[in-house]
Amino acid sequence: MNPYNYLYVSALLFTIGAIGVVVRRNAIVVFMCVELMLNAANLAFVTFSRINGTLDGQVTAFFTMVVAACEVVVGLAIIVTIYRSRRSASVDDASLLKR
Amino acid sequence: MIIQTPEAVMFWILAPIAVLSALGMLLVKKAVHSALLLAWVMITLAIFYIAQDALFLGIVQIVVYTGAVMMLFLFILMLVGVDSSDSLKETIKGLRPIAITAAIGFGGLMVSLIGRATLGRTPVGLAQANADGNVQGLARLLFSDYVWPFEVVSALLITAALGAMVLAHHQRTVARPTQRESAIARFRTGSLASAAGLPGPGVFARHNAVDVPALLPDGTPAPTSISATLKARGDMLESAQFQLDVVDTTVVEEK
Amino acid sequence: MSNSLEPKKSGAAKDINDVSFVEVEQPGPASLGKQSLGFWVTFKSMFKKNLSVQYPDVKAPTEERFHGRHQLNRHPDGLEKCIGCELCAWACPADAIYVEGGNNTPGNQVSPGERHGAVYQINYLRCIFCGLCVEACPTRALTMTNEYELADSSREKLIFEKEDLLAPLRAGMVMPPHPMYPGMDENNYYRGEVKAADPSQGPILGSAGEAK
Amino acid sequence: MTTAQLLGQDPGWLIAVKAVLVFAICVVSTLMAVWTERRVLAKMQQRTGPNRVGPFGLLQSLSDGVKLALKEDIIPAAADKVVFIAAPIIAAAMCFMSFAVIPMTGVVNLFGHTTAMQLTDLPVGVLYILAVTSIGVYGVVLAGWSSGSTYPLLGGLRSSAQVISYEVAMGLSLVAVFIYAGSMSTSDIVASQHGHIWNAVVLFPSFVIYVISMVGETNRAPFDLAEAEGELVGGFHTEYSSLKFALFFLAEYVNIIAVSALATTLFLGGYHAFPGLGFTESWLGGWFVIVWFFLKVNIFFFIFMWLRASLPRLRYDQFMKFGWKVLIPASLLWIMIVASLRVIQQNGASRTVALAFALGIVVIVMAISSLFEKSKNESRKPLPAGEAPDFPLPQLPGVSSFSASTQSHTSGGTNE
Repeated sequence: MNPYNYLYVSALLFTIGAIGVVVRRNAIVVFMCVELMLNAANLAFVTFSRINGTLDGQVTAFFTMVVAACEVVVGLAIIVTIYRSRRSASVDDASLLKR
Repeated sequence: MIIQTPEAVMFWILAPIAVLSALGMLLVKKAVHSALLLAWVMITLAIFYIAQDALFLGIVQIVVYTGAVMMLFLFILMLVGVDSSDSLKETIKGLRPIAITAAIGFGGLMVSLIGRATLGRTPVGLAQANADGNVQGLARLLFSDYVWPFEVVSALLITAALGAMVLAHHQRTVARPTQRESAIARFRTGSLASAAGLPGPGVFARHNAVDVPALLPDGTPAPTSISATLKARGDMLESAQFQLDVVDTTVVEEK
Repeated sequence: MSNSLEPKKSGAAKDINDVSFVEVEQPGPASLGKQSLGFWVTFKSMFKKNLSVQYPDVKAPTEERFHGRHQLNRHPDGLEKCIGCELCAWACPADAIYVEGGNNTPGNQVSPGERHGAVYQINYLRCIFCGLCVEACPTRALTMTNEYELADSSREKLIFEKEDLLAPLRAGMVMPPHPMYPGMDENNYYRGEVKAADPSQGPILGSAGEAK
Repeated sequence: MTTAQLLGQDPGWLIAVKAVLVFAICVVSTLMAVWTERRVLAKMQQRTGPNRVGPFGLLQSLSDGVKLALKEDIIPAAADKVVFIAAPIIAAAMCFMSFAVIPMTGVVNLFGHTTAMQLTDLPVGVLYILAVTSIGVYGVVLAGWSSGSTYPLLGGLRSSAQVISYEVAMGLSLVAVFIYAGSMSTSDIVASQHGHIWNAVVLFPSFVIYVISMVGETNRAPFDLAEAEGELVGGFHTEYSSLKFALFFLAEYVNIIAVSALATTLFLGGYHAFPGLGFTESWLGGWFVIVWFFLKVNIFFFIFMWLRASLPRLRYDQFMKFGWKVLIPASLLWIMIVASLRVIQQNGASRTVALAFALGIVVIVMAISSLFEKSKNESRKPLPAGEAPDFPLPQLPGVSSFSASTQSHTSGGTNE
């Protein structure tokens, strides 16, 4: 099978994730959309690795996973802290610094 | 491509499901459903990895993403968002059409670019790179060419874990009262009537569930007898309807 | 509620916070060796004799003073001991006993004396088998048997009527209602001076339970 | 030829037959496990246990299963229906999947094919099991959340936090095994122990940590806080009834058997015979080793029952503290020791150097722990005599005088 097909899936998933980040208001869902984008990128990396015949793409995807895990840990901690003070997990309520 | 390989069959079944689940994640209202759909997308991606000769990465994808990251999301959702329902109302005017148009344009651009671009070679495949085994190949790369990024990333991971602990840590400003202190406080504050404890819920023999406030001797419901959560949620029954009728105490002469 | 319950603040009274508080040392966890002895206890008991009783097949006898189902006793001539005084019902902390007394008439002498228990019900869904009713009974009419198999399928069946509670008629008794033993009054009955039924009271039951 | 290559030659129908066999083994051993547990637990409490349905009560769990299936299936009004139904399916399906990589026999003949009683062999087999169990946790969390009620939610949160924390300790305890076997494949790990001393002896700290964390992982006593009856009714499955509850029940026991089988594979030499009984491995054309396999699995299962009979339930904070502050640091330290030893060995150092290194570490650990012990003793001072409240106590038979202060005086110092 042509590995390029995976790249199409990757592009679609990335786009869906991007829409989600802009459109959804719940901070946690926004975060999940970011994760989806990272995953789409990972799929592309793994596919590139296969196309090129080297494992470097997989190593990069591995690093992406670690970074994503860090991001989630800190991000969710921030969301919990915001929720503690604002009693809401909506991104609109976290923009108070602006006003 | 007339003869479909097993991989192609797998791809053409799972890829549409993955894209549809991702779309569903975008559209469903409950955040927990979103998280579940995303977890499913991640599992399909793991299967894609395994199909593309990235066995180790596929398993790690399930362990890290499905097992840890999405579980963390679910955890936070249960801690934070169980009672907060997510509204799909747009707060910035015209954001949604613009976003969707832009995203479709971007996606279309990417898809068409991939379709036209050639990477200059036919797919090589990983048969040679994985000759010693996928895990061994990855390990060789990680501990030779990529050892510096590997160390940096592990430092980042530890920093992130510590950072999360610092962020989520809740400093106690007042020392927790000891049993002795709280016992003294119970007798010192308020009247002694409440020192023995709060009244239990329920109207004896008529309705003894926890959502029915107890009746005081004068027939009024005791507000402290049921949980404040039940009261706030509105899951509270009127206890007056379970009150006994006035008992006729007059003695009737027997004939 | 009432201010009289508030603590009296006389000058002599000490403030509770001034009372010295001796922190008693708590025993720490036992050593690992001592703790693991518990495993030996459970392992050892695998080879001990079982204490189980195969209940529906084997019925272990209860202790003699076991509090089981109640029984309404009879005098030796068959008259009921219950006089319908309701003391048992009053003594009952669980409010499980209902008694209605009735008058004894010459044609309908159920118990010695003037009164008998016309209606006698015990609700075994409420009864806590404390035995206070037995202690309250002035004529020892009410005692408890060793019978413990009281489960049933409906609530109504667990309200025992007088017929369910009455002691069975034994040989030498006369089926009440029947007149009192000739020449005896209720005091003689109470003192146990009536030892058997008199033929003048009615047909005496034989050992097979039939009237002679 | 390695097991992976051997299994690679299996025709499709043989894989299907083996899948059915593995499934049947799981279900039957669950039925037997429930019966065994009830009987053994009863013996430990000097009772008889179920003995009425079938000979020795053997059919008890079967009749219980039929009874469960015929019960009314309740879906609470507040429940999220789809998730509520999916949760037990996820939980049950995932624990069956982990059995796919457990090797139960060596090379045997099955319907005329030379193969091994193992569904598949992955180079990352043990990681696969960890991945599958981590998906299995979803069943618990979703069951708790979708019931729409408080106790299940708390129970689900508790048990998922517990499973995730103990999975970390479990994964770390496995690392030492990987280092020693040089592979993450289950069949390779079994092969690496054949003819050597079992990993349970060589990597004893790993073995202890694995056994503790496998009890935590399966939510079993004394770590059964997720279904602490006194606090949380039934935990995450409070609202479940009928077949859905039966699925959770099945999942729990298959999980226990799965972690026991993994322990057997990793630490007790898998399907190989006990030392000195190697001649039995050729009996019945190699099939006899399955007896050894299940014997070892049952040893672990007996440990589960024994723990349940002996120990009271832990408090939740103590339990988490134990996982994060004792098990994980201990296993990290142990991995470092194992890795250093391995490097020393591979660099061609003599046995004495390795032994000296190990001894040095033992001495250091003992020194540190004795310091801790000393500081603990210093903080515990006996109560000075006369300060304790003195009040009369009831006379004891054979004791002439007895007061509260003398009692605390004598017992305070000896620290019982």
